[in-house]
This record gives sequence, C-alpha cells and structure tokens, in this order.
Amino acid sequence: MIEYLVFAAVFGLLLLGLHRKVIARIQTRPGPPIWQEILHALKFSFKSTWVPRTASATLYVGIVLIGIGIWSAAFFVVFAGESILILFAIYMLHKVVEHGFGLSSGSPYGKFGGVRSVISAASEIPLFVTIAAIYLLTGSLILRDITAYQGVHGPLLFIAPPFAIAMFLVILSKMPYGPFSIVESKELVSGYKTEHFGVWRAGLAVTEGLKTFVLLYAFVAIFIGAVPFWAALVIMTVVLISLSFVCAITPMLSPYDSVTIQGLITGLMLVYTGYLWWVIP
Amino acid sequence: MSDIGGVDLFVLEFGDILHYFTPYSLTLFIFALIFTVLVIVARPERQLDIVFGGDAYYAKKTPISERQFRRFMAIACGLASMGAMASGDIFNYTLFVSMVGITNVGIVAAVKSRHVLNAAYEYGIVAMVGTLPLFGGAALILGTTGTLSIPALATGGYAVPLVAKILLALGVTGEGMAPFYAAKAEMFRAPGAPYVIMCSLSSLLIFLRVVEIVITI
Amino acid sequence: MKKKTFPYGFAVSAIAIIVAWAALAAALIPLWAAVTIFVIAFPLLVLFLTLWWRAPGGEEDIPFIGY
Amino acid sequence: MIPALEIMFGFIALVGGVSAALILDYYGKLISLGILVAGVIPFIVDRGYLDVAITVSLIAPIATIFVLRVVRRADA
Amino acid sequence: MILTYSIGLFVAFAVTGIAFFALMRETDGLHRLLLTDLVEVVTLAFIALVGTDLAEALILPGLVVGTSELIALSEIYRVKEGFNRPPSDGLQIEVMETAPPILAALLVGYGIILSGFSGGAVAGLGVIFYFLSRDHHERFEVIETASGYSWVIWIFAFFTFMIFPERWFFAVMLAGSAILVKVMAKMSIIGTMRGGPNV
Amino acid sequence: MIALPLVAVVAVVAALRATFERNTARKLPYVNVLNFAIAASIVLLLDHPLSLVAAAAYFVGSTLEANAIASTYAGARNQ
Amino acid sequence: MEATFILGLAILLIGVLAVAFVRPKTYVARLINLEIPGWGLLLVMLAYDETLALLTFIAVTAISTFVIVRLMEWRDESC
Amino acid sequence: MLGELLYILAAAIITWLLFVSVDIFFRLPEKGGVSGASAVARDIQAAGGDIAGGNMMGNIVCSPDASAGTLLAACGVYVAGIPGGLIAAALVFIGNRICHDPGYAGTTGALLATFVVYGFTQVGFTATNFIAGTVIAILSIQGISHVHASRLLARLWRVRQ
Repeated sequence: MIEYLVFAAVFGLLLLGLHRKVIARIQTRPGPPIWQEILHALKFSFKSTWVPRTASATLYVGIVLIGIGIWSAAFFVVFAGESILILFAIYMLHKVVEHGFGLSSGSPYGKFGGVRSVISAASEIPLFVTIAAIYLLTGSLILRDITAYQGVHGPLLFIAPPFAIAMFLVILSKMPYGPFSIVESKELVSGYKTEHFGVWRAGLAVTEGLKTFVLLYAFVAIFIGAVPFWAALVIMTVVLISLSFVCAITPMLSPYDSVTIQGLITGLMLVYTGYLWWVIP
Repeated sequence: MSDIGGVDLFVLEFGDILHYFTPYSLTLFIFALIFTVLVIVARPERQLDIVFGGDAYYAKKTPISERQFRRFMAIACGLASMGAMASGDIFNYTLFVSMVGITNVGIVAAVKSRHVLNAAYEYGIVAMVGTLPLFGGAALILGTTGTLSIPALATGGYAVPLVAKILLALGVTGEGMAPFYAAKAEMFRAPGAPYVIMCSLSSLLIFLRVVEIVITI
Repeated sequence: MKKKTFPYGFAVSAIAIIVAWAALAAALIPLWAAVTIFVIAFPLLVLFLTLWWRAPGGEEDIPFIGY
Repeated sequence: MIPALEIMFGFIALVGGVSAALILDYYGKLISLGILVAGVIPFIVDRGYLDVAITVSLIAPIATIFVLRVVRRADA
Repeated sequence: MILTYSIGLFVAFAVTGIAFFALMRETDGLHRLLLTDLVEVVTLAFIALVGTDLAEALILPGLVVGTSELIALSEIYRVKEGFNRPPSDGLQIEVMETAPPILAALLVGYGIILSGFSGGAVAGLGVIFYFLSRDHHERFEVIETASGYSWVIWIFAFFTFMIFPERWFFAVMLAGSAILVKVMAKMSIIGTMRGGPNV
Repeated sequence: MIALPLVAVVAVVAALRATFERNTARKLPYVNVLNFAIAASIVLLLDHPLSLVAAAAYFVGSTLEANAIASTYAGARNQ
Repeated sequence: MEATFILGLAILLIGVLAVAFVRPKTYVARLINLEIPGWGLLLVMLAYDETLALLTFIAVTAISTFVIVRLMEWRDESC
Repeated sequence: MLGELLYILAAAIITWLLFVSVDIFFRLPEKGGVSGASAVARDIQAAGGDIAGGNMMGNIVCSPDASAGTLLAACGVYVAGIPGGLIAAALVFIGNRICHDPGYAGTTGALLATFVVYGFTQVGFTATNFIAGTVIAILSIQGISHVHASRLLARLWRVRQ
C-alpha cells in the first residue's frame, strides 16, 4: 500500500511537470524538463527553513501535515473503492487547507490567497450536482458499485458525457496556470503558498502531487471504469494533456468572471440533472 | 439504508436520539476534531498590515481577552460541528447547525474592526433568517412522515417531500455556506487564523453533511 | 523543536509504516487499521525527513512584504 | 364555547390586531395591542389553561412597559 | 387534520414570502434586525403547525437559538455602530415604583413552580423587570456564582440519570431547578445590560 | 344563561368604541370597560376557583397597562 | 379545524403584513407591530395544546422585545 | 330569559349605586391619583365634560377601584361563596398596591359588595346577574358618553361636598 502512495506522489509531480512542459510547448517555449517538479520538491526540502515571526506556529506547521494527510486518505479511499462522497468531501476540505496555509502566516498575500480560495467555492458546486446525478444513474456512491455498474452498462463517460465535462472542469479549477486558478494569480505573489518556503513548500509539493494523481485517478475510475493499472496511468496522462491544452490557450479569468462561469456551469448541470430525473422513472 | 457514505460503523441509541457514523461522517468528524484541537493549542498569528508600495508595516497583535473569547467560540463551533456530524436525528442536526451559525458570528464579533463587524452583522442576519428554512424543513419532515430519525427515514417507505429537502439544504446554506457571501469573505479579514479557519471549516462541514442527509432520506 | 529530534521522529514514523505494512501483508491487522497508520505516519515521515536533511541556518524574520 | 361567543371574542382580537397595524400613533397602537390581548385571553381560558392565562395577562403589560420606554423617547 | 395542516402550511409559506420580501427590500440595519425577529416567529409557526408533543419539545430549542442569535446580533450592532454611552433611566412613571417588585415576585414564584427552561424564562423576565426599576448595584459575582453552581447541579443530575436510573424523579427535579436558576441568571444579566466595565 | 353573551356584546361594543375613538386618553375608559367585560367572561366561561385569580390577574394586568400608557402619555404631553 | 386555529392564522397573517409594511416606518412602530404575530402564533400553539411552548414563547418574546428596546435606548443616547 | 334580563338590570342599578357611592366616599373625584388619571380627566374636560367626574373616571381606568372590587367580589361569590369574595378583596388590595394607588376604595368596595351580592343571592338573584350587572354599570359610566357621565359624577361629587 505505502509503495502505491509514494508512487502516487512521485507520479503526480511528474504529471505536473508534464503539464508545464505541454503548456510551454504550446506556447512555443522550450519549457522545463518533465521531472522539474520533483526536482523542485527536493530542492525545497534541502533549503534552510524556519517559521516566520508573525505566524501562528502550530497552525503553520500543522496545516502541511493535514494537507498531506487528507490527500493520502483520499488516495486510499479511491484505491479501496470506498464512497466517492468521502473523496469529494476531502476535495472540498482542501479549501480549508488552502485557507489555513494563507491565514496562518500573517502575510497579507497569503491571506488574500486564502480568501480568494474561499470565494472560489463556486467550483465545488458542479461537483455536487455531478454526485447527485451519478447517484441517480447508478443508485450508489460506492466506487466499487459504480465500477460494477460500468462493467455492465459501459463507461459513464459515454452514458452521461456532461458530467464528465463537469468533473473535468472541477479538476481544471485545481490545476495550476488554468483559467480558474485565481488563488495563484501573480498580483498575490504565490497566493496562499507565499509564506510556506523551504521544507514546508516541499510538503506542499507532495500534497500537490498526491492531489493531482488522486483527482485524475478518480476521474478514470468514475467515468471509464475498471481498467488495468498501467492503462489507468496512460488515460490519466491523456486527460492531463487535454487539461494542459485548455490551460495553455485560455487566459486567467478575473475572480468575478471565474465565479460567474462556474456558476453558469452549475446551472447547466442542474438543468441536465433535472432532465435526467425527469427521464429516469 | 442506502449506504452512500459507506456502511455504518457505529450506532449509539439513546432513547429516541440516535448517533451514528458512516465512513463519510466519520471522516468529517475527525476533521472537525483535528481542527478543534488545533484551535485549542495554536496561538493566533500576528497579522501584518502593510502599506503597499512602501516600506511601512506593522504587526497586529490579538489582545489576550479577545483571544480567549474567540478561542472559546471557536472551540464551541468545533464541538457544534462535531455534534452535527455525529447526529442521527434531523432536528438535532438543525440545532447543531444553527449553533454553528451563532458561534461563527461569535468568533469574529470580538474583533473591533468596523469592516469585520459589518460583515459579521450581515452574516448574522442571514444566519438568523436561515433558521427559518432549516427548522421549517425539519418540521415539514416531521409533519409529513412522523419521524425525524435519519436511519428510519432512509429505510424508505416514507415520502419525504422534495420541498422539505430543498428547505433543509437552503437553511444549511444560509447558516454556514461560507463562500456564498461576499460578506463572509470580509469576515475572514479578521486576524487570528486558527479561529477564523473554524468559520470556513464548520460551514463546509455542515454543508457536506446535509448533502449526505438529503441524498439519504 | 531541536534539530536532534528530527531523525528520531523520522525513525518512529518510518518504523510505524513498515510495521503496519508488514502486518497488513501478513494479514495481522485489517486494511482500515493499516490505512489509518499510513495516513497519520506518512505526512510525519515526509516532514521529518525533509527537516532532517534540510540545510542549517536561518532565523525568524518577518514575511515577504512586497517587491 | 358556543360559536357566537367565539365569533365575538375573535372579532375583538381581530379588531385589535387590525387597528394595531393601521393606527399611526404609538399609544394608540399599544392600546390596540391591549384589545388584541383582551380578545385572546378568553380562548386560553376556554381551553382550561388558567395558569397560562394568569401568566400571559401578567407578562403582556410588562412587554408594553418595555415598549413604552422607547415610545417615551421617540415621542419626547 | 390533514386539511388543517395544509391550510396552516399554506399560510406559513405565504407569511414566509411576505417576511422575506420585506427583508429583501430593507437596507437599514436595525430594521433588518427587527425583521429577523419576525422571521423567528414564522419559524416557530412552522414548527408549531406540526402539532404533536414532539413539536412542543422542538419549539423550546428553536426559541433558545432565536433569542441567543438576537442578543448576539443586537450586541454586534451596538458595537459596530459605536453606541457606547449607556442609556440613562428611561421611564419615570408612578407604577414603576410599585409594580415591579410584586409582579417580579409573582413571576419568579410561578417560574419556580414551572421549573425547567420555561420557568427560567418566566422568572428571568420577572427579574429583568425588577432590575429595570432599581438602581444597578447588582452583584454580578453572586449571579455568576449561582449560575455556576446550578451548572454543576445540572451535570450532577445528569450523572444521577446515568448511574441511578431508579432515582429519576430526584434527578429530574434537580436538573429542572438547576436549569431554572441558570436561565434566570443569564436572563437577568440582560436586565442589567447597562454597559460599563461589567459588559 | 344570558349573562355571558351580554358581557361579550358589551366587550365588542367597548372594543369598537375604543378603536374608533381618536383621542388617546379617551380611548382608555373604553378599554377599561373591555377589561371589565373580559374579566367577567373569564369567570363566566369557567367556573373554577382559579378563574377568579385569573380574572383578577387579567384585570390588574390590563389596568396596569392602561395606567402605564396614560402616565407615559401624560408625561410626554407635559414636556 | 377550529376557531382558535383560524383566528391564530389570521392574526399571524395580519401581524406579518403589519411588520413587513409598517406605517409609519419607524423602529418603534415596527417593534410594536412585532407583538401582533406573536399573539397569532400563541393562538396557533393554543389550538394544539402546546402550553409549555406557549408560555416560554411569551416570556421569551417579552425578553427579546426588551433586548431591542435596550439597543434602541443605547442608540438614542449615543446619537 | 326576560326575567333574567330584568334581574341583571336590577343588579346593574344596585352595583352602580354601590360603587359610585363608595368611590365618592373615598374622594376619587377630588384629584387624579396618578398622572395618567389626570391626563384622562383633562382630555374629558377638553371634550366638554367635567373635571371632577373626569378625575374619577381616570382613577377607575388607572387602578382597581370600587367598581373593580364589586366585579371581582361578584366573581368570587360566584365561584366560592363568601370566602371567594374575601379572596377577591385581597386580590384587589394587591392590585391597588401594584397600580400605585394609596387608597382603599377597591378593597372596601370588594368587601361591601361581597356581602351585598351574597345577600341578594338569598332573595332570588344569582351571582352571574351581578357579574353582568357590574359590567353594564361600568359601561354606563365609562362607555356610553364620557361627557354626560362625567357631569353626572361631578354633580354627585358636589352633593358629597
């Protein structure tokens, strides 16, 4: 089990590196090497580290642990085929973690990043509509049952493509350099990450790697169904590259527009769910 | 019980009142517990106020009395969210939720900043108004089905009106769904990170739980 | 925390993970117990490891206040 | 209670309520509120809750006196 | 019964709509506070319409929540608007010299008979009314101490329930009177809410 | 039993007159009649020793209310 | 379906209308009107024999009236 | 039916005489007991009434006086006989204290009325007649015409003087 966890962290970081590479290539830059994110994590971990004088020390350190911890838990949830509701709870609670990162340092940049991450909660709402719709279709939210359902009826990706798109957007809103990543826009320096440097940043990198892996893996598990592990990795890479394309060709939206667009998507999803509810007796 | 949150791990029956955990609510419960402990042990940060474009900055300190009050409120908020996670009775759940609403206001009410107080007041009004759909939904469920126990409702056979579910979700949104208010974002400008975190955490938790409840019943 | 405690913390968390892993492989403990240990110990492992091998030096200072 | 009585007392309560809502003068509003209470009390008594009737008729003037504190300030 | 409930619900929803409409159009802070008080009444109407014993049990916590939110909000409003001069004595009419002691005694007496939260609220109202007419040489320590002891008694009664279920009547009485003192103490502090160092 | 309807009719008349009287101070005597009628009907509705206490409590309470209103009104007018 | 219940609903409705569209639009008028729906609710509770709730409700309404009165006094004093 | 009505009318006249004489004996028309009573008196005078009668009416409004005593005594006799009337007198006494009334008009009225009502119940009247009668009597003073009632009371008051 633990080997999968370590692998997930490393592979997730690799995917993030690939993400940067693809974006760079689309923008006709050479871009960093693919393992750049792993190197980053290692580099940060070797740096000398302390706690800022203004920080709330316990929270400042504890939030890093919590960040890694919840995504490890999420990884096991997906891996063991438990309820996807738990996965999405963790996904939403990640917002609290971001918020905690930002607030605990006492830096105004971090604080604004945290507040923005709270505002951008609109990105979670499509998620719940998606969950409700999946429940409507499959009659269960346990990942095992959903996989079994897909074994019988074929991948959900083809049964209900709008939900796959919604989930795609949800993942997109958590990708760096994407249109919805308002928490990391440059006027906030590095957003909520601004004051977590050195070792703390390395921990954050592990969190990011795990998060990317878990979200993409969950996407595969929910919408494609049971596939061999290597095939899952391949599909994840494909999905990531498509995400990178989107990130590369769209500008970053202003916070207001970002929330509006996510709200619109939620509305569309609601309409579609209502339609499904009408059609399915 | 259609186990959307996983199979039941633990059920405590106390007369009519019922507490139970699914893996889902247990996860949420543990999260609330972790942050409550953090609130108890952590000291608030000294928030930096800077003048953009200049060198001037100063660190705001949280006075001791204010800190104590807010810590108490944050702990109460953590306990209330834990209660909301563990409760297996819709009315108890709504009570815990409204308690979360009150304590959320309390957490920031001690901050003597006009912006923060304005936001807290606006939020408090919304939270108080939120009790209407909240209790209204619970009462509607009680009136139409005659029971409030979530496991009993989940076994089926009861026609829980859709309106009641919507009211319940609406009420929880009103009580604590942090991101829906621009006003509440202003509340987060208050210094004292561990306590402020509790606001956003508790509102997320109760929202996550009501999703489970609404889908289950 | 003193710098000396980090290797111990790392050792403790690593041992916990290895023991849990072995016990799981030998079917001594159920899956959820092992997972709980992993979830608690893995973040500690990462943090203690990095804190252990990080470069020395540095002291408290104020946060970044602008370019 | 026979229907005729119910109608009469209900009518008193309604008159009190409506006039409390429509009268502009604060004192008039408070007096109308008193009329409303007068209409309500027989219903409580009719159901046999005498203790409730006692308490309610003691609390009602207290509430009025509370309100009078601000009426006095607003008026002065 | 079904028809009654439907009609009641219909009125309750209509009333909700009106209240929300008014709240939506209102911008002034204090007016909004008053309207939220109205919303609280409507909430209780929703619960009361259920009309069973359980509904009665549910109204009480609803009331507690509503009152505490109202008190908290009014305090926030006071601080946020910077009202920091305590009011002088308001009403100087003859009956305020004679009525409060007698009425307070009656209400407190009845509250003690009633016991529990209801009794506490009734008795607390009596005490508020009494404090209103007096100079405020209140002894906050005494009130706080009483409230603290009653809390202990309440916990004790709770454990009596748990450990000696056969002594339930004793425990009920103990818990009821403890809650009575507790609520009364808390409510009476509202009566003394005159600002200054104690608030 | 004609007493109770009679009292109720008196109550209605008093309530109406109190409502349509314009002068605040002169509303109060009408309200006083109403209080008499209600106190009487409390006893007439329910023949029970406690209903005497209820009638007295109601009467005293409403008299107190009228007293307070009148006194405040007088105080406000004197200023 | 009984008179108490209907009367209660009617007064509740009147009261809520009175508070929502208050004339004159002052705090005091609204505060006074706020009592009206309370009595309506009291009648509704009475129709279902919820006496304990009713008693508590009346006491607590008076207390919350007092809280608001207190707030308004602070306001008058400071403005 | 008609007979009962006559009884009630008779009772109204008896109680009217009783409480008006007690009130006037206790000098209620002399001045308003509290500022509210004086305000009522002034407004009645402004409407064309007499200040003395207005004072008495104001006092009746602002505190339980002999008329209230009569009513409650009748109620007391109705529910519990003579002891009921005595209890009613005690309640009226408490009511007087609550309403800042230094006088004893109400208590005296209640005590007197107890015996009067009890006496009349022995000769064919019922206590309910007296309850309704008191209400009608008070209606005649407070509820028909303030102007004429106050003039009438003032005339009686001048007789007393």
